[in-house]
Amino acid sequence: MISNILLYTMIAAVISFALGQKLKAVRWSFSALFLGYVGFQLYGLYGQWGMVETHNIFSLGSINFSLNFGITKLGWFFAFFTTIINIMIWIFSIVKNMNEKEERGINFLWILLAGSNLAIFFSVDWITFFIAWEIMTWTSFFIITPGWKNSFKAANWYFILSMFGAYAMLVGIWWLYATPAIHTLNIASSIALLAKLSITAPGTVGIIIALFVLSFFAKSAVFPFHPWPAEAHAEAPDDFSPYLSGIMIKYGLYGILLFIVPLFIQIMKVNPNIAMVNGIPVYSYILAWFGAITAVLGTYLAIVSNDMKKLAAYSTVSNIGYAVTSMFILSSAGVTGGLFHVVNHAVFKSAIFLSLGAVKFRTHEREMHKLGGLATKMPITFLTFLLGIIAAAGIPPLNGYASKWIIYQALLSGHFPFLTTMIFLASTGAFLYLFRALHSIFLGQLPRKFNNVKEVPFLMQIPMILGILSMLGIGYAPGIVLKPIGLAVKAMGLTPMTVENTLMVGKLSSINTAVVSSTFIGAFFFAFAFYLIGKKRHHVEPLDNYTAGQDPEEFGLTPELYHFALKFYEPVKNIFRPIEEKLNIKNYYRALVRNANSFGATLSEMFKLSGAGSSMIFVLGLVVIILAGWML
Amino acid sequence: MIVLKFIGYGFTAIIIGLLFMGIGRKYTARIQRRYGPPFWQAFIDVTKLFSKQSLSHNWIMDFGILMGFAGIVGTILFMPIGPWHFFSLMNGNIVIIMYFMTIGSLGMAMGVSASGNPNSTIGISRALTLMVGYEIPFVIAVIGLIFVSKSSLLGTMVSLQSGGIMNWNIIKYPFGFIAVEMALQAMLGEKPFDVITAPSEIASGPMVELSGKMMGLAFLQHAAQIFLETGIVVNLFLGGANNIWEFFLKQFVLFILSLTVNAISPRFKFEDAVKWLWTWPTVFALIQLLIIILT
Amino acid sequence: MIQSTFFYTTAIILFLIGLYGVLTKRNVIKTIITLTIMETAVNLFLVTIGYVKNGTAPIFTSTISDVHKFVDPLPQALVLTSIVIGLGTTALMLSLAIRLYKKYKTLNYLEMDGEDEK
Amino acid sequence: MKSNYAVLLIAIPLLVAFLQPLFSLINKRLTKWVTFLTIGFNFIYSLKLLNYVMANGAQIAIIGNWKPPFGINLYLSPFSMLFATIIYFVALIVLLVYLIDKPTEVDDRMSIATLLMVMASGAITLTGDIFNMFVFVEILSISTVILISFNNKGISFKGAFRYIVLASLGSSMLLLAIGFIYGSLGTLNLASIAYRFNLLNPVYASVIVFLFMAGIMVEAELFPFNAWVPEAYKGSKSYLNALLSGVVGTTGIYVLFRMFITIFGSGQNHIQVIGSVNFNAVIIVIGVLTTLIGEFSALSQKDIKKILAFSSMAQMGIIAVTIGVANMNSINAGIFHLINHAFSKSLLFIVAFPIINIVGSANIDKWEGLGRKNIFLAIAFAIGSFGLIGIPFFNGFWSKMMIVESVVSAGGWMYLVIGTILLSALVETFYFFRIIFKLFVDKKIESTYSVHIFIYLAILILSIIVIYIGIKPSFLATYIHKAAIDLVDKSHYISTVLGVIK
Repeated sequence: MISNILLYTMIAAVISFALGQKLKAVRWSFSALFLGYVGFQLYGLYGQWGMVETHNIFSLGSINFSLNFGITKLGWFFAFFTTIINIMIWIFSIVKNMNEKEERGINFLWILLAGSNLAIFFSVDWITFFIAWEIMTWTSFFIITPGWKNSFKAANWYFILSMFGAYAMLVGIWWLYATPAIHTLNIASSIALLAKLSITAPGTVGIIIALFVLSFFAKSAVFPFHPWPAEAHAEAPDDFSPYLSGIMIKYGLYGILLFIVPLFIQIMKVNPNIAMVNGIPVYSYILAWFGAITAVLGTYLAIVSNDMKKLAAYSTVSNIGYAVTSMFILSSAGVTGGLFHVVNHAVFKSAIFLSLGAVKFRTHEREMHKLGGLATKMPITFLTFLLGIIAAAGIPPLNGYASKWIIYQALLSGHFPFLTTMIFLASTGAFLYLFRALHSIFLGQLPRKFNNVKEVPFLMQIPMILGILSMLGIGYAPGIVLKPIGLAVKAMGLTPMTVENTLMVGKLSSINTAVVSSTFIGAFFFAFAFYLIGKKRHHVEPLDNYTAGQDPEEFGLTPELYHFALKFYEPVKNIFRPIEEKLNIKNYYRALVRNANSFGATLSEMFKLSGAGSSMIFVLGLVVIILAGWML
Repeated sequence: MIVLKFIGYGFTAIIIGLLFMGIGRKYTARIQRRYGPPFWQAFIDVTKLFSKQSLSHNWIMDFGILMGFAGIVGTILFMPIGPWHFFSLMNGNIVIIMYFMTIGSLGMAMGVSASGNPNSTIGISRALTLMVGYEIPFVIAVIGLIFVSKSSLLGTMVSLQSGGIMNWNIIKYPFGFIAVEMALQAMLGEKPFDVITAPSEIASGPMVELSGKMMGLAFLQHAAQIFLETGIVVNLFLGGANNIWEFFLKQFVLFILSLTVNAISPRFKFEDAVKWLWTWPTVFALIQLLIIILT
Repeated sequence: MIQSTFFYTTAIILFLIGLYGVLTKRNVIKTIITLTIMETAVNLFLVTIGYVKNGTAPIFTSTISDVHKFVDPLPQALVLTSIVIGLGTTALMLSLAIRLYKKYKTLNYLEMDGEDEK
Repeated sequence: MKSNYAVLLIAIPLLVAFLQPLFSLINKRLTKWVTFLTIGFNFIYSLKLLNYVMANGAQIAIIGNWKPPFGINLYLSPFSMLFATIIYFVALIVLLVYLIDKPTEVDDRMSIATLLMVMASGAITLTGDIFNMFVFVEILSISTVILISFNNKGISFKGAFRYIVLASLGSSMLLLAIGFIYGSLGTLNLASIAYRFNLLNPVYASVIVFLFMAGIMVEAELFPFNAWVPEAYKGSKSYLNALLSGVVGTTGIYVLFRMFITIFGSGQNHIQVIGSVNFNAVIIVIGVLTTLIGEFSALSQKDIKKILAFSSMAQMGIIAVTIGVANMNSINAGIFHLINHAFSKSLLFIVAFPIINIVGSANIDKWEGLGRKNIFLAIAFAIGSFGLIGIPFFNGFWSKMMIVESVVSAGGWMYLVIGTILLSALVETFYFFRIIFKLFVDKKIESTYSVHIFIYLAILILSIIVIYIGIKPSFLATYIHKAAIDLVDKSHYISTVLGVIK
């Protein structure tokens, strides 16, 4: 069944490629419909846990390569939710690609990506996982590159870090396999065996975990890999950014949930002499700190960026940070919170990126200070963005707060005061950049060149409206998502949290989301009553404004000049400047690339020596080899 | 019934808040050797504002202001006011309160920045940055309290402090209280942290473009905010109250304390305000937290 | 035995001379000459392997039937082949030298610049 | 004895090569076709022989009825036949392009050189005599030099000259090694060398192996003996570079495999080269250095031929590592990777040929927008690079997986080795993706060059192979499996050639 779905995906990709350059609308609608079909099929697969399909590829020597697909609770959950979000995004890109220039073969790659997306979640052995992982990496590279003008550089940030991670994972996989006590490629059994091995050989297990963690962190842009989303998400095509930010960056988290977290849980169960902090292994604690650092760093970088897509990308980084921190708490609430936040983030961040895509679709502008006042022109887009940032900031009654609440529950009940503080700092900082984006794009003065901007076409509004609905829906009744999460958490060997549709029960307190939502509505009506009491309001033009008594026309005031958006948080930047200059990871990476280039250039000069020179290398090399050989 | 209760809560908060504001103006005036307005001046102002015509640039402005006010009023419902609980105690969760409160800030921010005046936007950017400043010490202090009371419910915290003044958290955890009191000064936007409005710099900041009932709603929001923020601190450190009058009294004490500081302080430069909040109160809060963890 | 040591030593000395030339000479022709010297050294070495003092040609005749007196014929065959190959190589190298000279008007390898990038 | 006819694989090309001047009297283009047909015959016949030895086990072909160890014999085994077949195949595909390349004055002479080169490579894989091998190596390098210098550019002569200098140095070493072997063991037959090699004084054996290594690593493009690589590749025509890497390089590595594993190897489960030196470690270090230098040098280059040259060098380094690791899995992986590399790299070189003609430059910066002009070539280039980088479901993926597996399972300092190799692979991935990206950039290219159908045909065949191996590697796996067993089984080699030893 799973293999059939994947096969159909391949076929669909080929069909889309074969449709040719002219039938753009057909192709994109076809692929969106196809994805809908896949979603439907996936829904039907719910409950068939433990089903495994094996396809042998070849065996040579002592290794047998085969593709194994199976349905795990976690995998199904991810597959289903990502597919749903994917459908939303694809509906958006139908219009986008019909109205803008479409790169040849992009749709083909999109479908392949969707297929590898499923394959990642359905693979039950490491080889399959790695294959799906690789395909996902390179297809996304090619989807990112035709984006904006610096897209190649941006895609390289993503690609090199990702490939670095993938190779780390490759070594990890084979290390697992080469360890005599494990010698399996099956994911589930490797977890159990590794946990046992941790008693006798903690060093090996530690290194293997480190290799996998490198890979997952690189993919999910956890510190110190955080620079890539800002580059890649920002430069990617506008309809692909939601996918990158909503789904792609979650693969690393999926990997963590698939492998690292269950492994730690197992180790805690079977290994009595592991070093613990606050009831969790030290490793896990350290990794949780990585998450916290990511959260704060992402927030700071989002605050100081002026590019709207970069801002949203850094926001993604910081949200990933919350999820990572929460997962590595290893408690039931922690894992649930992390997982739930992943879903919520996928929903609201896709909504945010979709609305940004819509803004860009109409204005072709990306730097925030050049925009402004679009709220009245594009109300649906504005509303999507507004609700998106409310959710992102974790403000009730939208979905973001439900997961943040669980994360705080986990952190507080596990007694992690400093982690909590970091997360809270990041979370509060989120208001800064989110509001900044809201203001600079949608509020304030409308530049005159955008006077004729219209709302995006209805087909583009559909996914945004869907986004709004799902944010509201999950916020009102988080139980609909938390129940399947509970299944996945239970499969990891934890007791799932007690949840009902609108009730979440934590250790420190419980919360009824319906109550929260209705409180907000009630309060709004209360305020509205006051509003009605007051005398009727009077509408004036935006530029008819307080100017300290000056006549605007006298000193040539334009909406562009009267829109405060550039260097919005200069004070914050000033506060952090001393630290920022010292700790710029990006510069470090740049230097690395530069050095690699000059290293290569130096080496290649060796091949331009004279004939005597190359003979010299020959002979000297031989002498050195002989001498070294005798030493070894 | 529940609607009436709701309205009752809302009006209590507003009235007490406005009363505090009025008394506060009088008190400040007396400290500064002025006569000052009567203590019911705030009520007069609000009534006047609601009866005047207001200017609005677009619907978002109205919506934002409404949301701001609604956010604060909604948050008050989660807070136990002495013996009064709007919901069952289960819902009075400090995390929810802190996040619900931000609806107010966000709404206000959205409303005034929709007006398109750079002064108000600068004010908002300052307000949000300052929020990061004061929430850190506040949160660290609160985390300590959550650890000792093993619950994040305000109600539970209050009940743990019952039985005499020696059980109050202000006595048990004085450093935490100092941190929170410093943060409260910034929360209320009083000097030396009145960088948000800063009339002489940015023409009252957020309020610059508000008029009529918009201004009235903003006024009410401020009143409710005073009530809410002092109320939280009362619940956290002053042992709550057995009856509402005691509660109001404690709030009033806190408010007067902050007004006193306000009346005699100059204003911080903006960056310095944030830095100051991240040094002194944060250090106090951390000391408190370490004491709690290590004992 | 003295003689074969002498030959071995000569071979090694020649080889080192050749090597020195290859490593230090920038002139194409000189490089070719030194390479040829090296080849000669190796050939000498090979012949010496099969050399037997006072030996005879490895042909059974009525007068000579002592197998131990025979010079090993195989190295000689090898050397013959190697000489032929060496000849071919040298010719090829010389023709390349001519072409190089025509292109660059110099025989110094280091002065052959330009035309690197198309 | 059917297998004795295997001599035809060497004899016929040699004969045809000498007859080429006669053909050129009729028409110079005819010589190209003759060359093509001859190699075609070789390919078909070697394929047949391959299947024969796959079914019936290794055979020997005796020349002139002199039984080994006295006479010269050819050794036909799955390993040697597999590589002979692949070499002939690659040559055949390259000749397809050669056929339609624009006629020049030197067509006849070029045909001779090509024929000799391919013949020599094939003969090296088949021969069972070390001196014979030396002679063919010499023929190989001489004919390669001739081929390079036909391009008639300054850099071709420079490259050719550099190559011949290094090759002469190398062949001196090789000859010295042969002299030592003969002086100590009194035989030139590979099987009897293999039989008695472990009887040698270890220090003496080490000297032999070192000299041999230096000699053959020139052809195998391994550092520090590979200074000729970039200039020679740059100097010759792009499709002929496919011969340089697909035939010369492959042959060099073949010899390394055969000599280090079967002849000089210990013949145990984990094969160690005999001698007082840890040669396995030496080879691994050489391989790693080559990979590192190759990939990083390629990173800094703009010229496609140089990039591909450095890349082939690096791949040879990776394969050398598998020789050094020398457990069963690594040998499998090495053989597999060598085959994959031969196909992918030939594809890349052949695709580069029409692209250079269309764009008018080998500089990759000028390649921008080729995908708009000719999508087929762009996709083929992408396929070739994917095969080389090891994207899943392209051929290189499986062999790279196996290499990583085998090296990691060796443990110890191999983690460092695999780390370096993967770092280099990362660099390789980067620069190939850079080129592919450039191909698909939206830019207009003006060109009147029309690509001949034969080029398309060659590209198509290789692309299909690259993808087919990627999707269904199992068909190749049976060959590789037998080849590896043949390679490792030293006693079988000896007994097949020399008969049962009492």
